[in-house]
Amino acid sequence: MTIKEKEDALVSEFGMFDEWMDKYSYIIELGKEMPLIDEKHKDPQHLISGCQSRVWLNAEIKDGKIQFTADSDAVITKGIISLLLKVVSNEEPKDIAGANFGFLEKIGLKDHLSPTRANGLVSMVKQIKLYAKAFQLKNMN
Amino acid sequence: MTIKEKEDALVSEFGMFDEWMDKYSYIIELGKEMPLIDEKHKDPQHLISGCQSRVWLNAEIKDGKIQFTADSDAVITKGIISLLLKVVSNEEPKDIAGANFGFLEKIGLKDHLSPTRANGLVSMVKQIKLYAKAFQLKNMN
Amino acid sequence: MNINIEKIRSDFPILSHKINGKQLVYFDNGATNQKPMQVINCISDYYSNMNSNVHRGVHQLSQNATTAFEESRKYVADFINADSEKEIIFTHGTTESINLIANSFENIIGKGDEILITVMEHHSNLVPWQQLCFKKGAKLKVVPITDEGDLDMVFLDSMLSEKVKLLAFAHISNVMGTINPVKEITAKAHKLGIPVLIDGAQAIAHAKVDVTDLDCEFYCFSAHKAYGPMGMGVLYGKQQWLNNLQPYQYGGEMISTVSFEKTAFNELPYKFEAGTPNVAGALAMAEGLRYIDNIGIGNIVEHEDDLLNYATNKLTDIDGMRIVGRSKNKTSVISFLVGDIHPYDIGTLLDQMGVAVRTGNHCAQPLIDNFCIPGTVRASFAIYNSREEIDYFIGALKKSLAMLA
Amino acid sequence: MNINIEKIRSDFPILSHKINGKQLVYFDNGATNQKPMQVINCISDYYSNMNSNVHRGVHQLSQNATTAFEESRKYVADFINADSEKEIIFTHGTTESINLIANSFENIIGKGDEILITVMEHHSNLVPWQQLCFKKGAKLKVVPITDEGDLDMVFLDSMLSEKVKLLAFAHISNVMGTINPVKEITAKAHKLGIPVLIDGAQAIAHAKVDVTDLDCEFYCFSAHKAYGPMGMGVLYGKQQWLNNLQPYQYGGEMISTVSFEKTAFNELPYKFEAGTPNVAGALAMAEGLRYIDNIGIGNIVEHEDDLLNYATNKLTDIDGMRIVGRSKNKTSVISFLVGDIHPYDIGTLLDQMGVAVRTGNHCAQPLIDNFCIPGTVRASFAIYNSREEIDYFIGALKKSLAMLA
Ligand SMILES: Cc1ncc(COP(=O)(O)O)c(C=O)c1O
Ligand SMILES: Cc1ncc(COP(=O)(O)O)c(C=O)c1O
Repeated sequence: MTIKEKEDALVSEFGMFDEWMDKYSYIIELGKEMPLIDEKHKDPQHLISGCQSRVWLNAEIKDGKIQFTADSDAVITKGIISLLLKVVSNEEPKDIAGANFGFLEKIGLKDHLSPTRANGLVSMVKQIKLYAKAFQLKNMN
Repeated sequence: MTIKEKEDALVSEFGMFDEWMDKYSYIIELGKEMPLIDEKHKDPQHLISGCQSRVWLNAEIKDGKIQFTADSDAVITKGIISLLLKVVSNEEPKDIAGANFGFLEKIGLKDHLSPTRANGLVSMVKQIKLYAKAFQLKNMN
Repeated sequence: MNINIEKIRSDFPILSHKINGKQLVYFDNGATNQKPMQVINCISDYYSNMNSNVHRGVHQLSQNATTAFEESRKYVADFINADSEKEIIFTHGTTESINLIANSFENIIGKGDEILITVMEHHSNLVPWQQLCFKKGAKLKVVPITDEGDLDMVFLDSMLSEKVKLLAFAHISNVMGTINPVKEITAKAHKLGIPVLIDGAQAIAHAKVDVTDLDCEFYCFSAHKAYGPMGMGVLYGKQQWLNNLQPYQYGGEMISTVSFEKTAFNELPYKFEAGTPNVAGALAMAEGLRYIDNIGIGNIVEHEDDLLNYATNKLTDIDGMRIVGRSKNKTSVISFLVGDIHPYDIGTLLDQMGVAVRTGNHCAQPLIDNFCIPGTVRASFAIYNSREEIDYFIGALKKSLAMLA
Repeated sequence: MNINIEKIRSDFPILSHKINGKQLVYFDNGATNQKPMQVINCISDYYSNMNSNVHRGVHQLSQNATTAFEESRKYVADFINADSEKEIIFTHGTTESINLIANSFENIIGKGDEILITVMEHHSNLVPWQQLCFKKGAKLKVVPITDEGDLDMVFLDSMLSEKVKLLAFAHISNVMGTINPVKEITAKAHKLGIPVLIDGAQAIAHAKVDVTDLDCEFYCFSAHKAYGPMGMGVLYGKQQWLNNLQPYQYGGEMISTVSFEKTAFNELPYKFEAGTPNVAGALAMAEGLRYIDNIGIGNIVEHEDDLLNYATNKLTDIDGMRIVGRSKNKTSVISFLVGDIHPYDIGTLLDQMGVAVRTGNHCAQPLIDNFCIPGTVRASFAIYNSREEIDYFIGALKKSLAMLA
């Protein structure tokens, strides 16, 4: 699946929920299934500075595709990260660089990505893109 | 005439004016008739700190009564000072100490004596009272 | 109860709002409280009918604005029972009031001197002193607290000494609600000739503030935490202290005469008020305090105490509940944690149900670190809150916890 | 003329007021200008519908307030054509903006250094530099003006030197209306590597301000002189400069992490914004600028130039008239004296007829002393003023002069 297709799949999955409670329960569930960052990487280098919950992100390249792992001490943050990673993990750097996570708006979670949100997800997206760009540059060398 | 009587006289004089222009013209005229402070007293000691126009005040005691002289570089300020002095000049210190210039309200000039007014008249009144008090103390000694 | 909550609620337009389709329950009053119509209208009226620069204008608008501005100062002076309106410096908030004093103390503090604060201080009553100490080679000393969240008076006694040049502490903790024994502490400091600055940000709307009774040298608060506008606050200072301190900012009304060679400064309170003052802000701040006066601070305290006890009891029944700050002497601020659930998660789910609480370190990071916790969820009440809202909040909290379990 | 004055006037509720029974003619715009309904309503709306503390709240009110607050910053950045909203520091006014820089320059200015200002500065752009020079043993140098009220460029050239660590001057003189050749002067200073601070208090509502084009390091203005609220202002600064300067006040959002031992500061613009920000003020300031944008600054300049020329011609016809400030390049500010009549007398009588002008030294005492005059009467116009009002003013002035003759 392309990034676009994965986004669409998530949108239709979330379309099933009428209730915000079901939506958030599902987000929390998804967080639990996310490939977790190795404990040894939970260090300041992998910490994303967000206001309240702590968020760690790691990226490795395998066969030209980036594998992301992450974690957060807040489960909702973790769930939303897992959504982001579901979409970009296992994709090529150049495709990730172009992702805009517009699906979050369609599933009613856009404000979690607002720059004024106290959860650090914006910095998280920035960091995802940085990794993608770094691997792109590396490939070109 | 007592201070009270002089105040009443001024109120009835001003009662004749229907127009603010006549009132102010009269005030300006009164300023011209005021006993002026001796030029040699126009020094920092006799200067009343007001925001915009400069005001000088002097007081001397004669036969137990205070004679005030004053001046200002703004003619309206000068006129209003002349009203104040008309009332308190040639009175005994103890009577001056009790004066409250309530007549200014009755002739519609009260705001000129408001503490927030940029003409220094409030400090002028304070200074008048200070002189009165000083002469009172002197008498007692 | 001597107050009519329905009537009070109807004064606050924002309270009828819906959040995520649910009726707003606003429990973030520690951050800022909501404004009654009286205050909102005061601002509109000012700009619609009397707006003008003050003090130097000869025209009527300026005269009227100046009179109203100075009457507001008088109202504030009376509200906190200051000796004179000269002791009321208008600032832009608690933070500026404290920074002003910290700056003006640069001439007073020297190498080896100490400034004493407490573990429970808000950043605004910590960092200005810390930076002043850095700059002057002085030492910042920190009075610890007990597990309940009270100041440790034994430590305090031992830390007060001739070296201490200022004691600065909060009247009420913004995280725990602890009401410090201000008068007693001030008296202790005075025995050694130490001046006292009180951060009254959390007290002004929730306790009787009487600076003459407290006898403190400085008292600081913000209008926006007392039903007034943002961007407005007060520094109260004893006249002899304010007279001796250097001005903070230069320009405007704080100047008496000026040439390129030298400047003479105006008298109190203007000496500390540079630039065009916020006239609308001063009027609206006084209006907010008038709102408190009209209800009566005694009635407010009684009502808020009732909410505090009611909510505390209900919360205590919840499994895994940990209330941070259990002083016997506290206002209607409840910080809590449940199990090892992150405060952010609880806050986010409560928000979905229309309940506005604050989560995080509440700008008191060292206090949070002192408890070794990631932050708290904080519910803080004001005069317009009700038991029904607390019931709803407790229900919403239980729902959230079920989802997060 | 591309503007509809009647329509504009109807936006300003205060303009329909009577003063001493006469229709208000408000010509004291240099001190503060009046507020359109749009701005007044913006404040009411904010407090009625979205009031909250910003940045750290997870609840919707806080989110929405934060978004609106940051959008206001963006609007201001675009309005003055800044590179980035990080360069827009919200302050409480021009005076605070200037004091902030003066304070932060304490580390930059040393003994023997010079700060260059001009004779026409407002106290707010004079005393902060004077006091900084006192404190650091530096020298305050003052560029003189010509009889017409233009900066003396020959002197300026000769005074610019390697010793000068900052050049600070007004975009537009608040007494004379002179528009200084800001871009040209800034370029001169830059040739010697001297940073430039511009006091834009009188420019923001009366001229196109483009900080990228001007290329100045700092630009300061107040909202209340641009149809916005009191207690709100802006410091624009180039990022590399702001990044290198020390913070001014401590507490709140300007802190990133803190322990009792040390504090890390937040990034721009927050590093310079201590305490709870004035969210209502920021929104209303942006609304005031939007009001300007909607009419178009070009149209405003055209209209105000027309008023300036119209009034200047009429005034010039009056016997004994002396206009202070006759630059070829000026905005709609007219300072004048008639014979040896005291400005206070004229102002008082004009007030009786409903005309609000300012009298005195306009917080520019050294400039007034430079002309050896007791002050001036100042009429300053804004977008809502009309030729009819000028006619009325001239009539009222003639009446006053007849009384004072
Ligand atoms: C040229 C100039 N600079 C600075 C100021 C100070 O502005 P504020 O009082 O709003 O801080 C003013 C306004 O009075 C001014 O006209
Ligand atoms: C105890 C305490 N001190 C200081 C402050 C700072 O107040 P402000 O942000 O209004 O300056 C606050 C509010 O956040 C507070 O709760």
